[in-house]
Amino acid sequence: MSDINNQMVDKYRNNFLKEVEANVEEGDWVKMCMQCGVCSGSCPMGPYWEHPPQELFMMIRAGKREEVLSSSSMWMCTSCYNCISRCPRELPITHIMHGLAHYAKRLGIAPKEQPTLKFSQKFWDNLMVNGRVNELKLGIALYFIDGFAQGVKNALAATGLGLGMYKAKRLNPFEILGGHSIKDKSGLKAMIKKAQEIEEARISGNAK
Amino acid sequence: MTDVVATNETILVVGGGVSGMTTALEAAEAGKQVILVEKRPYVGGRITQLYKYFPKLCFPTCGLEINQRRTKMNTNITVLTMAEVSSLTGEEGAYTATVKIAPRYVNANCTACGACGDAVEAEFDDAHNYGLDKHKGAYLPHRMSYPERYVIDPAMIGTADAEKAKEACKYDAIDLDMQEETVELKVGAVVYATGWRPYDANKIQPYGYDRYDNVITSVEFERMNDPMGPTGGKILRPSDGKEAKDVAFIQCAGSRDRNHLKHCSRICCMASLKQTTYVSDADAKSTIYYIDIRAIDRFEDFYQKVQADENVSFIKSKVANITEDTDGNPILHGVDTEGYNRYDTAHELVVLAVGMEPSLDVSTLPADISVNEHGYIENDGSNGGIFAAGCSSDALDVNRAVQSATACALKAIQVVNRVAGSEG
Amino acid sequence: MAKEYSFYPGCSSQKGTSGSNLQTSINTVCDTLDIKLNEIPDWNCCSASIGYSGGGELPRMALSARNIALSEQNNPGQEIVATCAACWLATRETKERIEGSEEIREGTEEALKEAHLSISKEMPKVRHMTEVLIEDIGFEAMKEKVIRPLEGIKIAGYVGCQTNRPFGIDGESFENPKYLDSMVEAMGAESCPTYEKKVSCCGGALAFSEPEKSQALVKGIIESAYDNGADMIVTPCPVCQLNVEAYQDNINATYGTKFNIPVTYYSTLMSVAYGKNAKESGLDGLMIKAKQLEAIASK
Amino acid sequence: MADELLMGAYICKGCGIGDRLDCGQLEQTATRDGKAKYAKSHDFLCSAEGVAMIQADIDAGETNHVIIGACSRRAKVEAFNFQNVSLARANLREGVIWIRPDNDESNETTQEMADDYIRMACAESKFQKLAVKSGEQELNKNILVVGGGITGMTAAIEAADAGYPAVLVEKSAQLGGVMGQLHRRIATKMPYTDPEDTTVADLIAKVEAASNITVHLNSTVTKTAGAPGRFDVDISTESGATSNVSIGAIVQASGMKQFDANKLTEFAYDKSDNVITQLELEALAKEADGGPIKRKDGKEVQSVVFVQCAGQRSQKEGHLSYCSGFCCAASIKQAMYFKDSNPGVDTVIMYDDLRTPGAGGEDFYRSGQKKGVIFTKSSVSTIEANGNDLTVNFNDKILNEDQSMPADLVVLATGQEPNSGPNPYALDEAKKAAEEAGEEMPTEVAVSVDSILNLKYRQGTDLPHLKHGFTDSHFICFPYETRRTGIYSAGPVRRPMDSQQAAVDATGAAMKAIQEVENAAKGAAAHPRSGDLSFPSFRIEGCTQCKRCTVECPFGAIEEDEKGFPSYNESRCRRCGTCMGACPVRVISFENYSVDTVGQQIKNVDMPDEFDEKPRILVLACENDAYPALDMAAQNKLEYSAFTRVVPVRCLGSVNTIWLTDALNSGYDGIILMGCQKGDDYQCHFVKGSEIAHIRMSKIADTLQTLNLEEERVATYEVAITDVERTTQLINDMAETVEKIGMSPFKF
Repeated sequence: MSDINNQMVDKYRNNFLKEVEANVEEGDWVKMCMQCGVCSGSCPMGPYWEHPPQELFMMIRAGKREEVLSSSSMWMCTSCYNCISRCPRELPITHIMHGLAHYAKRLGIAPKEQPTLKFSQKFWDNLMVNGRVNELKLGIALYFIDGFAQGVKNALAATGLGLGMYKAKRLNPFEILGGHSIKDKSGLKAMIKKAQEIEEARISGNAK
Repeated sequence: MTDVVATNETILVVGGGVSGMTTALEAAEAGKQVILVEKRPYVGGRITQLYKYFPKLCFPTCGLEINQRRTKMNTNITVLTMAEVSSLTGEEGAYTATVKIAPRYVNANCTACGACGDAVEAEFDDAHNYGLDKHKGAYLPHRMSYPERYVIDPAMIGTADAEKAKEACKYDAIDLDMQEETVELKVGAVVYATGWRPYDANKIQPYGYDRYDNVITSVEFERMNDPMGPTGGKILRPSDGKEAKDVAFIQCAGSRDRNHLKHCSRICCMASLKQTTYVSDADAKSTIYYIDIRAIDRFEDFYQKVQADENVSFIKSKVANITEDTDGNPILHGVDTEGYNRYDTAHELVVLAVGMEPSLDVSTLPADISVNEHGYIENDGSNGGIFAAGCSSDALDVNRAVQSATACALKAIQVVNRVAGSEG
Repeated sequence: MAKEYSFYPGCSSQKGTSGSNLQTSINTVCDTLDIKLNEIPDWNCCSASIGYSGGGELPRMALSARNIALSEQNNPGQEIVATCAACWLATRETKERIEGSEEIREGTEEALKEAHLSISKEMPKVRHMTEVLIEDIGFEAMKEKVIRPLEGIKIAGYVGCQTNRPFGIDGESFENPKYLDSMVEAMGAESCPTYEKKVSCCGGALAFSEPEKSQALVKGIIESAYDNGADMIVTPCPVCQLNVEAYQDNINATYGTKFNIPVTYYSTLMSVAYGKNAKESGLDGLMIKAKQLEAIASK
Repeated sequence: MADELLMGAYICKGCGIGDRLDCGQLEQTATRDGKAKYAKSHDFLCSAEGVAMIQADIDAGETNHVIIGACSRRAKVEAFNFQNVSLARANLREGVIWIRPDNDESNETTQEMADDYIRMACAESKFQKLAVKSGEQELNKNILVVGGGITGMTAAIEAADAGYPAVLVEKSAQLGGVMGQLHRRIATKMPYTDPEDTTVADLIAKVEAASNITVHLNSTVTKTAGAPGRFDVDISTESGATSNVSIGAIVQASGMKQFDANKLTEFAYDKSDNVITQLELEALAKEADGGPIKRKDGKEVQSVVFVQCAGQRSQKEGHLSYCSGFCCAASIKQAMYFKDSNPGVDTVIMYDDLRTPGAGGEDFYRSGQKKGVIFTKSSVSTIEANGNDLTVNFNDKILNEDQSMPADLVVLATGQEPNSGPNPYALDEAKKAAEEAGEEMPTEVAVSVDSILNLKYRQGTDLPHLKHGFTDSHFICFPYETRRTGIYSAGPVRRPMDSQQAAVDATGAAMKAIQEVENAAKGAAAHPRSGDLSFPSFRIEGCTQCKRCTVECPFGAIEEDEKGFPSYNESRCRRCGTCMGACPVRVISFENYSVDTVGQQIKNVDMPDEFDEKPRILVLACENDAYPALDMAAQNKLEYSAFTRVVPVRCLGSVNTIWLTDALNSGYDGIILMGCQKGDDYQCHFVKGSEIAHIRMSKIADTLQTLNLEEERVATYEVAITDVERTTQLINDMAETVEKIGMSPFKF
């Protein structure tokens, strides 16, 4: 476990709700849930959630820190915003799910093999290179996400798709040689770096 | 021409539902002059559309009969139906109310013999039954309508049908040239008893009231169960007229919801508990989907009685959305939050326990009246000689509405007594 | 006089990418309706509500803020328009979150400084292309330009998630929006008003990481389109388009279905109806050919 | 009004009456059989002109007893409303032509029906006297308010503001009651986000400032005699000093007491100082006055758990089965005490259903959440106390698992019990219960509480209870109608309620009190026969002192004088006539409603002989529910037997068995009594009338035997106003029964 994680544990003792409110995107909304369950019932990925949003909120209040942060549930979010549009209490549930996922990842206690975690990370890394997403590189990276052998399988399984998209001029093999990119990469990187520093400072500040 | 005698010692009651009637009667029976203004062609308001009251399961028309008799016999009360207050100005002890009276096209000669109704062909959606059936173009809104006088639907005017009605009346009761009137009333105190309307279920999109025939509202369900109602008291599915044997109730349909009414409408829990007894009486099953069952005080006894009925089950869940299967059964999707159980359950009929929305038109009030964000008038002592009774002041059940209305009668009496005192 | 907008195309619109054919048809539609899109120079990816593992709240805000800043700098006074649901959502959400919280604004502005950029107090409105068409052009005007009505084609209007929630089109319901059907009808085709999957999620965000789960959702979407007698599916969203079109073989393999239904963009329909040829309409960009449209386009 | 009896009959030909009936013959019937001085027909009697015709006759002294043969007595009431004459109405429209088919074979019996109704109306009119103001008493505007809490003070202030002097009696040494012990109260105004001032101080100031409010502290009511308008009340101090006041009407605001938490052993209330009730927390909060709240041992509370429904909503022995309604909001308010002084304090509310109904309630709930109060849907099993440390063991109903949580302080939401006096009918109810349970009859019941009103009423010292000791009215639409006229209870003695509701309730009760003193001064009845001037009197020479009237009066209106004769109290009386029905020697009657006004109607029905095959079925129908139901049946053109003769009665309780005996003796073939629902959910507007009638009728079997008539000839039913089809069905069933068992042999 990372130091920051240990520091957080020490700092917030049994009060996980306070930790979430201070450190998780839109976390201060968690307390407003009235356990109606409309979010849980509205999620298209519903059946795949070990703990649906409203239950996660209750677990947070009940101080079930490990169970929540190491859960793969919030990684099930497809960002369809059904929950947000239906929530009678105005909770930005989608964002809280993203926030919990990010926070768990940041503390290093998110489930390592969570596929969406990996994809999400790859996506971010990919866009950080050129400022725009390079679909082919992203794609290839994904195929090898689970190691080479699985990667080959994945690749083969999807060649049909790749071919189809190539024919449809919607997949450009020359992308691999660079492809789309923004001009002011350095500016973008500096900007992101700064944003990360500010966030970092806030959260590690909270940790103390 | 309607002529009404009113002075600064007169109390104006706006709205003739159970609250308005109560305020008017209690004040009148204490010797005060009262003018009761009602928008509908008859008094009684929403209780005339209820089949039974919770928790006694007694009949609203029973109390209505008494109140109507009290009204008929009391010469201190002037009742104006089909009338609305369009503006109110002035101050405590000296208000001027402008009242618009819509034409009924039937005058006081009417004996309610029914000849005009028999004579006409045209039919219109019956508002009293929430459009679940139709009434004739010349009609008595309901069996106990008071004033016991027919009404000609405005859409009839200028038609041959209307002429038929006129010819059929032996008593010159039908006056097709009747025009809207405006009367100005000088009054000392005003009690708003404008009541409530059911929240528009079309706005609750996830439940598809606008898309699925077998998703209805609690107020429609209430009419359905009245033997004098559109289905003769049978619980019939709008889609195919089959008797529903498996009915779901969805609580907080439009209440406690930032997308709709933020407030709790108070009555819906008890209303649904009551309506499960209709379902059980028809040897059918009920399921109530709820967030919290708010059966406060002695209502709890009734809740426990219903819980003991094995035909009724409870699921703690705000239903996420409704779809429809090929047989027209609404399928409810959601999660039972007591231990996380997912459900996708088909029912034969779904009743939305729709919330209470105040029907008060704030624009008719003087500017300085305190109205809260939910649209209710607050009796906070800052409203001069204007008071709110019943559901213009809060979401209330009948019993509490009547208490509030009785209290308002006294507040109004205090005002006119002060006027009387100052006028010596 | 053309209506001008500051245009945020987004990654998937680029040449040789999954949504490139959307761009093609959008261009022809805009020509026809005299809409001028001024691309935001050097725009960057918005991280499409999936970058959250790596990117925290503020970095993600900064990404979209940069695009807004560039738009303000280069296309002053112009509303920002996006064709991609994710791009639109991320950008509009950023604008509203920044306007809603001083803390976020300060952090974002500080970060933007590093890229020598800034945003103003009142940032430009961020709109979706369909919003522009419906609100600024209107169905009547869209209809007037129709040269080849898409007669005899029944089309299921699949709105998807992010075009519809949490913002959507004013006056439209989140559960049953009708505007896409109206567009279909405006182009002379037949709509499927009872298409109950029109706003259910295709799981696009998880297409790569949770393919089975995502494809299970797609299956339902296509099935219901067939049940409603649709010849093809139309969508405003590039993620939906790719996800619903591309995996039909896999789904057939998994579920033994025989899906082979074209999935196109509203702009493709419009281009064809406006008399453009297959190429200009981006029809060549489809993996599952929309033969009926091709037939009309080649008249 | 002249003493001479001048009966004028008016027959209306409108609404098809003229087409269906021979009105000439009806006129003859009225004059020949009914002995009317004259009879007139009119095409449209309720028209201005028709009414003017009648008024002219009245003014000309032609008539003082008006008989109207037209529509139901429920229709055209305003038109046929003549002053200073007695009025009888024959129901020819709803009662005859609308419930009979229009064809040749039925025309004869339909006409006979109408003729009988004319005869009956004439008979009724003949024996009616005009009810006039008794002038028994003067206007007495004094309102007695018992209880000096927020309810009592509000009632006193509101009455006084309307110009009715209030006498306020408070048992303790100061005003304020339970609310006086609170730190703050639940939000009552927008935006409903924070606790508010209790307003007790303002109310006390108002009471003290009011010139027409007299306050008696350390005092109780030791005697209440008399009746509305002339209550004779003793107010005594602890020291025994007694003052006597004359009172018009009474508001009982005796309030609530807290449920005894010692019964909750599982929650360690008896073991730990740190397990306290809501009321005890108020004391701590008052002490802290916005600062950090400290518990008894001086420790600043860092974590507090609120246990909702403690001893409530529970079927356990000694627990309250009801919900006190206010506790959810009260706990939210109290959690705010902690959060407002220090947001760091952990506050958890353990609830089953979070009950904050109404417009403001949900705002207050949300505000609590915003302030960081945690809500856990759970059931608390036990609370362990180890020294000062507490552990709350509970089942989290959402996470569906047993958990436990440490707390510095636990607050039990124990709810409220009414401060009502002894239930006058406790013994009767205990007997009834025992009977139903098949147990042996109790001879007495233990009384654990002192009387609050000390009524010198034959039927007990205090207001009857409804349920759980609350004195609430049974009626949903008439919440203030208690069974003791002129005495209105308000506040939590009536029903569990919060202070805002209590204040509204107090104002309503004051309204009713004021109304009652005005009515008493007029000699007019209170609800439901509001304004009725008629009043029961009795022939002392006939009275056997059997006491039935004094026992059976649902309103405890009748006392016994020193000689043992009944003594009536006009302003306590609700004019239901139950006493009249009870009297075995028939000496009790009202001016316009008596053994004769009904009995003579029955007698004056034309009775065809046995071989005519024209049976007669008498229906005695409650005018409040059964009679309207029959009218509506007529509106719906439902048919029932032409041999039916319906007589409306004020209440089935007013039915004297002599009417039945006479009817049977004079040859009626069947009798139906239609009253309202009795029992726990009774709908009888006179509470006991219908029930008493049913008991009386259970004994009619003997009468039938002695006459050796079949039992089926008399049937008693509970009928609701909605039983439109059923009422006609019941009549037609009786018609069939009569056809089956044959005509009565008692026709001469």
